[in-house]
Amino acid sequence: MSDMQDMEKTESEEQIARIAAEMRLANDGLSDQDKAYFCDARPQAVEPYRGIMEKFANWARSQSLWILGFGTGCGAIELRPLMTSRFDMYRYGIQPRPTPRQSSVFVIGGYASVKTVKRIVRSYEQMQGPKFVLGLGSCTVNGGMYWDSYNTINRIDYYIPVDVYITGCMPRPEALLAGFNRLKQMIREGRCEGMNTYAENFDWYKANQKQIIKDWNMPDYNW
Amino acid sequence: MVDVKQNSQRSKFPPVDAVTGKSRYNLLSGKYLKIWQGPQHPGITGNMSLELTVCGDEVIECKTHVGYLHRGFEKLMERRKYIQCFPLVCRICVPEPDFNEYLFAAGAEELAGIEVPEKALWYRTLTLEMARLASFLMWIGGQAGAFGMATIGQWTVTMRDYVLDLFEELSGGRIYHMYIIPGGVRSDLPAGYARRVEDTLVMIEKVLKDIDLAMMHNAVFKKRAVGLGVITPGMVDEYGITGPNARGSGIRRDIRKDLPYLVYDQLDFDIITEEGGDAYARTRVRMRETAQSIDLIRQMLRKMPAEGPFFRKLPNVLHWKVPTGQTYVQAECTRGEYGFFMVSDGTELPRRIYVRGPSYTHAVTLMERLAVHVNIADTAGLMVSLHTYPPEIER
Amino acid sequence: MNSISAAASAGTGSGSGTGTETGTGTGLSGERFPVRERFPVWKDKFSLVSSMIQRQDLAFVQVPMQTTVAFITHLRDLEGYAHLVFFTAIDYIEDGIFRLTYMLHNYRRHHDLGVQVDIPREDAGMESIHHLWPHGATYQRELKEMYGIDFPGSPGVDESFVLEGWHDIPPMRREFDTKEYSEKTYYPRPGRVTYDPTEYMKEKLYPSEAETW
Amino acid sequence: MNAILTKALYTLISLFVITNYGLLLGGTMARVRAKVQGRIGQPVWQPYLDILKNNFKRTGIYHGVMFYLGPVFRLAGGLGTYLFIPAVYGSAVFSNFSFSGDLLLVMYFIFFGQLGMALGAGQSGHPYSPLGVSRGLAQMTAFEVPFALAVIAVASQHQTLSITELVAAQQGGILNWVAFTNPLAMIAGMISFLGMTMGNPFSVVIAPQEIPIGPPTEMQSSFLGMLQTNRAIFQGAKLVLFMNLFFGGATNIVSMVVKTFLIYLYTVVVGASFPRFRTDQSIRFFLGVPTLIGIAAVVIQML
Amino acid sequence: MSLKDIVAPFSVWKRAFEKPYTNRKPLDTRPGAPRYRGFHINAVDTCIGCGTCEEICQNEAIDLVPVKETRHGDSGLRPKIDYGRCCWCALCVDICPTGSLGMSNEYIWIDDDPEVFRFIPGYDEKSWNHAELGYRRAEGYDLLEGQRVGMPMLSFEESRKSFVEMVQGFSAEQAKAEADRCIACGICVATCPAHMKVPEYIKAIRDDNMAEGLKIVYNANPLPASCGRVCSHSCEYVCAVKHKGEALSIRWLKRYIIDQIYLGDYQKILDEGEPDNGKRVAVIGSGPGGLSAAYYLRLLGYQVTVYDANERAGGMLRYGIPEYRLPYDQVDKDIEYIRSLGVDIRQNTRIGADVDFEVVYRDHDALFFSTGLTDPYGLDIAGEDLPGVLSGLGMLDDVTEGRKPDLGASVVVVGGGNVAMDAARTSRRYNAEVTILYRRREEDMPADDEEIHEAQGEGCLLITQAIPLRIEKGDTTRLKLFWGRAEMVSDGPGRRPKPVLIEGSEEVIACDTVIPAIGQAADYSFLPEETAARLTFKRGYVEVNEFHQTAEEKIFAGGDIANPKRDAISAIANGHSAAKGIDIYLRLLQKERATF
Repeated sequence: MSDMQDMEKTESEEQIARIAAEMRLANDGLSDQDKAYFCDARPQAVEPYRGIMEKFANWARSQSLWILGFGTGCGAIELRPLMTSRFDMYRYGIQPRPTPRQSSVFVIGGYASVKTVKRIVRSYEQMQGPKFVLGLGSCTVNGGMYWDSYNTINRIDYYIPVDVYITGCMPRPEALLAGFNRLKQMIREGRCEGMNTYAENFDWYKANQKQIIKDWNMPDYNW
Repeated sequence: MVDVKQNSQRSKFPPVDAVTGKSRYNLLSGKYLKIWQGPQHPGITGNMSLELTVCGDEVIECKTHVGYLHRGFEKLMERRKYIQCFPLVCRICVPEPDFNEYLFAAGAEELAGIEVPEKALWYRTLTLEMARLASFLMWIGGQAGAFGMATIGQWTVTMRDYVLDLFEELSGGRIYHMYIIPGGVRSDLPAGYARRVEDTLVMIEKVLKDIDLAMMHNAVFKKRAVGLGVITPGMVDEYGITGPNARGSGIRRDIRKDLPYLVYDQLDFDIITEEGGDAYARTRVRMRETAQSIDLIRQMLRKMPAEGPFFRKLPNVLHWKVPTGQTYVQAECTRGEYGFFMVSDGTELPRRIYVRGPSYTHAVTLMERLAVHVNIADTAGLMVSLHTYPPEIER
Repeated sequence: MNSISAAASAGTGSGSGTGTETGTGTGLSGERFPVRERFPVWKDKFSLVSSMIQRQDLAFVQVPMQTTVAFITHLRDLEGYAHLVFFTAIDYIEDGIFRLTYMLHNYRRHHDLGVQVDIPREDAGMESIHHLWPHGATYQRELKEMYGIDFPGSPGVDESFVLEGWHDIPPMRREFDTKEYSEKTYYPRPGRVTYDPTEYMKEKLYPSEAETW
Repeated sequence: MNAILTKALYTLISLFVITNYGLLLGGTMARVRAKVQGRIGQPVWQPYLDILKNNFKRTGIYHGVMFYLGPVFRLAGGLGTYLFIPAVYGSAVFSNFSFSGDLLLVMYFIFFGQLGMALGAGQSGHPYSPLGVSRGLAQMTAFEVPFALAVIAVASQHQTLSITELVAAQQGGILNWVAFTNPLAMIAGMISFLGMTMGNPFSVVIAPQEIPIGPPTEMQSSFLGMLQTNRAIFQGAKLVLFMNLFFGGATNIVSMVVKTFLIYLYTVVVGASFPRFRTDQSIRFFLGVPTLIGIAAVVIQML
Repeated sequence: MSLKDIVAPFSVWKRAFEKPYTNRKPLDTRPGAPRYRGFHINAVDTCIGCGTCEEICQNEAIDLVPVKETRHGDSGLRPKIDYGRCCWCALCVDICPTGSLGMSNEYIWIDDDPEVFRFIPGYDEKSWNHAELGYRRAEGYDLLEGQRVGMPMLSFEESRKSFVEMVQGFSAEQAKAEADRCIACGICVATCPAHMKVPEYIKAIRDDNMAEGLKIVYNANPLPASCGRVCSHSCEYVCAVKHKGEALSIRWLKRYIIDQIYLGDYQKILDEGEPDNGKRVAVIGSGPGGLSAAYYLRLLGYQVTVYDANERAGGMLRYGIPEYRLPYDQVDKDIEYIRSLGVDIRQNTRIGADVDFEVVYRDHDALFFSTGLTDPYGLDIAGEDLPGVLSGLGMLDDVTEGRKPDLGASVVVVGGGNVAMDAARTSRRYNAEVTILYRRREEDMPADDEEIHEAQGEGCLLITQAIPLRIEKGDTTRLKLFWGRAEMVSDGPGRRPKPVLIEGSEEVIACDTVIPAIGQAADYSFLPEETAARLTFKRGYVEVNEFHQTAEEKIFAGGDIANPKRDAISAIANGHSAAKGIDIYLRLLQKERATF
C-alpha cells in the first residue's frame, strides 16, 4: 500500500533528524525589535506531581475546562447550543475562553484545512499545559467526507496530540457532553498527557506539520 | 493575533502608495498598529480573519482573509456522481444547509428535466423557511452578542435548537438535514408534525417579542447600531449586495418575489424593507423577516396538500447521466442571493458546479469598504450585521 | 463532436454555434423579458457567437474575447444588467480552453444573463472588470488562484486568496487530481482493506476456473 | 506588640473572609445571570475550581519583570483598597485599618491596581493588551469623575474623609443613609459603580467579542489565578466601600452580606439588560449626565 | 433616546422568574429522534454483500470484508464502516437493495483511540445493534427501481395459436431503462455457470455501445442469441435487485445486444482468434457444449471438426426447444458465426455408424464429446407401450423436423420440467386439451417459473401431487390414464419432501395421448467398449476434472452428460473450460516432447 510506505517514510528516523536539523527557532532572522515577541525554547515535558497531589490537581483541572473559542470547522456550530441555555455547559465547569493563553481544552471542530492547521498548531502551542484536545466529528479521525480534498488534512493526530475523539457528523451536543465527560474522567485518571507527548515527540510533529504547511513562515516554536 | 514575522514576509497590507512606493501607513512610526481579528477570535463569524490597521481605536484599513474553511467543494463535486454530491453540498453552509440542498436538487432536476411532485415542493419550501428561521434566530443572538448582550444570544440559540429538534424529527439530522434530494424529499412529515411545529413557533414568537422589547428598544443597542456601516442605495448594485443587507437600504429585492420558486407564488407575504442602511436597519429587517418566516410556515402548514407522493423516482442514481447543458438556479437565503451554477457535459459527473454565496461580496469587498473609519470595537458588530458565513465564500 | 459544441448544440438546437438561433429552454411562453429580441442587436454590436435561452428568466450568450468587457459595460450601463451575480470559469481541458462566465442580473426585468467567453488555456489571461464592480477583483483573485487565469491590472490579483503557500498547479484545473494529492500528502489512516464482490466470489467459488478465465 | 499581632490576625481573618465572600458572591451572581438567560448556570464554587486549576498549570510564560509585577500590583491594589475600608462597622475583626482620611487612600488604591495591571499588560507585548489598557484607563478616568464628585458630595455632607465616620453618621435608621439624605450623590456614585465593576454596558475593556479580552490577554496560569483571587477581593472591597458610602454601612456580617449582595445584584440587573458601550461612548456617558448629577450633588452640599 | 429605550431592556428579567430552558439531564432524557441518523445497523443474515453501499458512498467509508461463508447469491462479504469517514448521509441505507442496512438512533461513540472507529454493523457487538428506532428508508422514497420493464409479449390467446416467438424483445428505450436498473454488484457473475460479465455488458447497453457488449458476451458465451432466449438464467435468481421486487431481465438484455447486431457485422467486431496452429480437435455432438468448445478451440488456433448425428446442428437447442421459445433462425445465427470462423460441422454423421470412433480418435490430437441426454426415461407403469404414449423429446424432435405429431384432441403430459412444459405447450399449439401431471408441489417444479406460468396461461391444466398409476385403452378416447393423489412426506431435515401415494386414491383422465417427460438418460453406445472401460462413470455421468478431462487424458467431455445442471449455459461453460483444458493439455504435451 503506497500510503503505508509514505507513512513509514515520514516516520523514518533520518527524516525526522533532517527536519530537526533544518529547524530554525523562532528568533532566527528576526530584527531585534521583533525578537521580543517570541519565546524560542523548545517545549519541555513537565513531570506530573506525585501521588495525591497530582490526583487533586487533576481533579481541579477536570472540573474547570476552559475551551479555546476557535471554531476551526463546522463542528463549532454544535458548540453554540452547548454554550447556551438548552445544554448549558457552564454547569459542568466548562466555558469558552477567547484567548489560547487561558484555555485548557482545544476543540477541533471537524475538518481542518491546511491554512487552519497552521493556526491550530500555533494556538495549541500558545496554550499552557496541561492542555487537552478534543477531536470532534469523523473528519478528525480519518478525513471524514473531505478525505480526498486537496486542502484538508486527514488525521489531526499527526499534527497535535489528541485526547478524545467524538465521532459523528455532526455529533449532537449530547455527544459532545459525553465527550467532555470522558475527557474529565481521563484527566482524573491522569491519562491526558498531551502536552508531554507533544514535547517528547516534538520533532516528529514538526516534521509532519512542515510537510503540509508549504510556506513555513511561522516560528518553529512559539508559545 | 499579531505575527510580525509572518506579516512582514507575506502580506502587502496595508497597501503601498503608488506614488511614493512606501506603505501609506508606516507601522514603525508607532502611530499605527496592525492587529489580526481572527481566525481565533470570538468576534468573528465563523473561521475567517480581519487584518486591521488601527490608529488609536479607529480602523483605517481593513483586509479580510478567507480560506480557513476551504475544502474545495467545487473540485470534489467534479469527481463525484450527482447523487454523491448530495451529501456534500449541504456542508457548504453550516447554519442553513437546506438552501444548498434545494439549489443543487433544483439545478440537477432542471438539467435532467425532472418534474418534482407538488407535495415535495411544499415540503421543500417548509424546510427552507424553517432553516431561515433557525438561521435568523442564531443571527439575532450573534448580533446582540457582538454588542455584548449575551442574554439574547442565549435565548435565540436555544430557540434555534428547538427548530433543530423539528429538523431532527423530520429528516434524522440536526445540522445537516440532507432532506431535499433530487427528485423530491426523502420522507413524509411524521404524524402530528404540524402541531409540534406550531408549538415551537408559539414559543419562538414569545421570545421574539421579548427580544424586540429588549434589543430593538434598547438605548445602548441603538447607540451602537444606528449609523454603523451604512450601505447607501447606490452601493447596492456596485457591490452586488443582496438580501436583507440591500433591503435594509430600502431596496425592494427578494428573489422569492422577483423570481418565484417552489411555492412562494402561492404564499402571501411582502418584501420587507427598512430605510437607513445601517446595522440597526438591517437588524430590523431581519427581525421582521423572522416573524414573516414564522407566518409563512403557518401558511404552509395550512395550505399544504395532505396526499400525494413526495418523491419522483430518479434514474438509477449509481449511473445517472445528466444531459448536457448549463443552468443557474437561485434562491433567497437569509443572507441574500444564493445560487448554483451547474454545467453538465452529459456524463455521470458534473462538469462544473459553482456556488454563489451572498457572503462572497458581503464579507470581502463590502466589509473592506465598510470597516474603514469605524471604531475597532464595532468591527465585530459590523461583521455580524452583514450576516456572513465564511464557508460559502471559500467553499 | 467535442464537449463544447455538444454543449452549444444542446442549447442552440441546431449546433451551428455561429448564429443567434435560440434553443428550446423550458417555459418560453409568458416570457418575462423577450431577451430573444435583443440578440440581433447584440450580435451586430458585439459579434455574439451563440446564444441560448435556458429559462424565461435565464439566458446565456457567448461573445468573443475582444468585445467581452465592452459588452458587459454596455449591459451594465445601458441595459440594466447592473448586478454582477458571479464570475467564474469552466475548464474544458480537452478543447484547451477556459470558458469564463459572467452572470449578470437585471433587477428591473428580473432576468439573468450569463455572458460566456472562451479563452485559451495556455497562458490564460483576460481583461479585468474590477473597474466595473469592486467585487470583480475578488472573483478575479480567486480565478487567478484556482485556475491560473491572469487579470492584469486587477488589484491584488497576485495575492493568495483562499490557499496559502500553494505550490502545485492551480487546484481547480482539471489535470489536478485532488484524490492523488490528498493521498500522498495527508496520510489517510492505514489498515483498510476492501473486497470486490465479483472478484471475491470468484476466488471463493471457482478459483481454478478463475485462474484461466 | 500584642495589639499589632492581634490586628494582623484580625486582618488575615478579614482578608480570608472577604476573599471567600468575593468568590462565592461571584459564583452566585453567575448563577443569577444564568437565570435570566434561561439556564441553570455554573456551580457557586466554580471560581474556586478555576483558581485552583489555574494555579495547577504546569507551564507559564512571562514577558519580563513588569509582567510579573502587574498581577502583584493589582493584588496590592485590591488588598490596599480593602484593608482601608471598615467592612463591618464596630467589629474588631472587620474594621481593618480604617483611619481618618482613608477615603482618599481608598480612591487612590482603586486606581493603583489598574495602573499596575496596565504596566504588566503592556509588557506582555500582545497588541490587544495595550488596546485594552488604553480603553480601561480612559474609561476609568471617565467614571472617576462622577465617583469623585459623589465622594466629595458625601464627604462635604458629613464633613469627614473617614469611612468609619461616614458610616457612623449614617447609623440610626434607614433614612439616615446617604442614599436618602443625598440621593444625587448616590445616583452619581452608583452609576460610576457600574463602570468600576466593568459590567455591561461598560465592559468594553474586557469584551471577548471585540478585543479578546483586553489587558489580561496574555495572562495565564498562576498569573491569572492571582488576578482572579484579586478580582474577588477587589469586588468585595468595592461593594463594601459603596455600601459604606451610600447605604449606611453594616453593623454585622449579615447586614453586610445582604447589602453588598443587593448592590452587586444591581450591577447584574443592569448588565444583563444592556449591551456594552464603546469606549468613546462610555466616556461621553460618564462625563455627561452622571457628572452633572455629581456636580449638582456637590453644589447642593455647598449651598 | 426615549425613556422606553432605557426601561424596556429590563424586561429581560421576566425570564429569571420562569423555568429555565436547560435540560437537566440531556444525556439520559434526549434519545435521538425516531428517524435519527445514528450509528449503522445491519441484518447480516439478510445482507448479501452486494457492495452497493460501498458503491454509493461518496466518502469511501465502506469496505466489504469477509464475514460469512460465500454462497451463490451471497458474497459472504459484509460492509465495514469507517466512522472516520462516514458523514451519516444514509444514502447507503436508501440504496441497500435488501433493506438490511439501517441506522439506529444511537449517536454517542467516544474513544481516545482513533483506530477503533471501524466496525461491521450487525456483526460486531455494539449496544445499538438491536435498536428499534432510527433512520430507515421511508415508504414512497426509493432510489432503486424494483419493477421490471415489461417485456412485450404475445398474448396467450395469440401465442397458443402458432409457433411465432412469444417474447418480442426490448426496444432501445426499454432495454436502456431495464439496464439502468442494474447496480453492477457482480453477484450474478459468480452464479452464471459461464461467469459472463453481466454488469459489463449491461453497462454497454446503457452506453449504447452494442459492439462492446457483443465482445463481452462472446468472451464467455458463443451462443448468445440462443442463450439470450432460453437460458435458465440462474443469474436472475440471485440478482441483488430482486430483493427490491423483480430481478433484472439479464437474459432479455443479452438478447437485446445480439438482436441489435447483424450476423454480417460480427466479424468486424469480434476477435478472429489465433492463426491456425496445425493441431486438430474433434468434437462429438453439436449441442451448446460442443459448439462452445469448437468456438473457443477455434479461437485458440485449433482445427476443429464437429460430428453430429442430426440433420442440423444445435442439439437440444434446436431439437429440444420449440420454436416459439427459440426460433431456429436464432440458433442458426449463432451456429453460422461459429461455422464462419472455419469450424467444420459434419451433419448426419453418427459416430459408430457413419464414422468409426477409433478413426476419429486416431486422427485428432484431442477429442471432446458432449452428446447430451437422449434416452427418455419411461414411466415404469403398465400400459406404457400402448399406441398414443409418446416420449416428450421424441415429439419435440418430430415437430422440429416438420412432422406433425399424432396427438388427438386431448393430451396428458407427465412431468414438471422444461421438456414437459414444452411438450404441453407444443401440444396446445396443435389444439389439444392439455393436462400436466406432476408428482410434487408447484414450487418443486424444476421448470422455469415463466414456463409454468405461460403454460397455464395458454390453457394447460396443471395437476400437482399426482402420481400416474397405469394407462389403459380408453373407451371414447384413445387412452385412459389412472393416477393417484400424493401427499408430501418429510424426508428428514434439509432434504426436500417426497411425494407418497395416498393409498386408495385413484382418479382417471380420458385422453388421446400421454406424453411422459420425466427426464432422460445419456446414451454412450457410440463409445467402443475398451474406450468406455477407460472412462469412469458415476450415476450416468462421465466423471471429469475441472477442465472436463476424462480419465482418458485425450478425451474431454461436457454438457448434460458431465454436469448435473443440465442446461444450455452450463454446457456452454463446460465447452469453454474444456477448450481451455484441451489447450493446456496439448501445449503441455508439446512441451514434454520438446524437452525429451
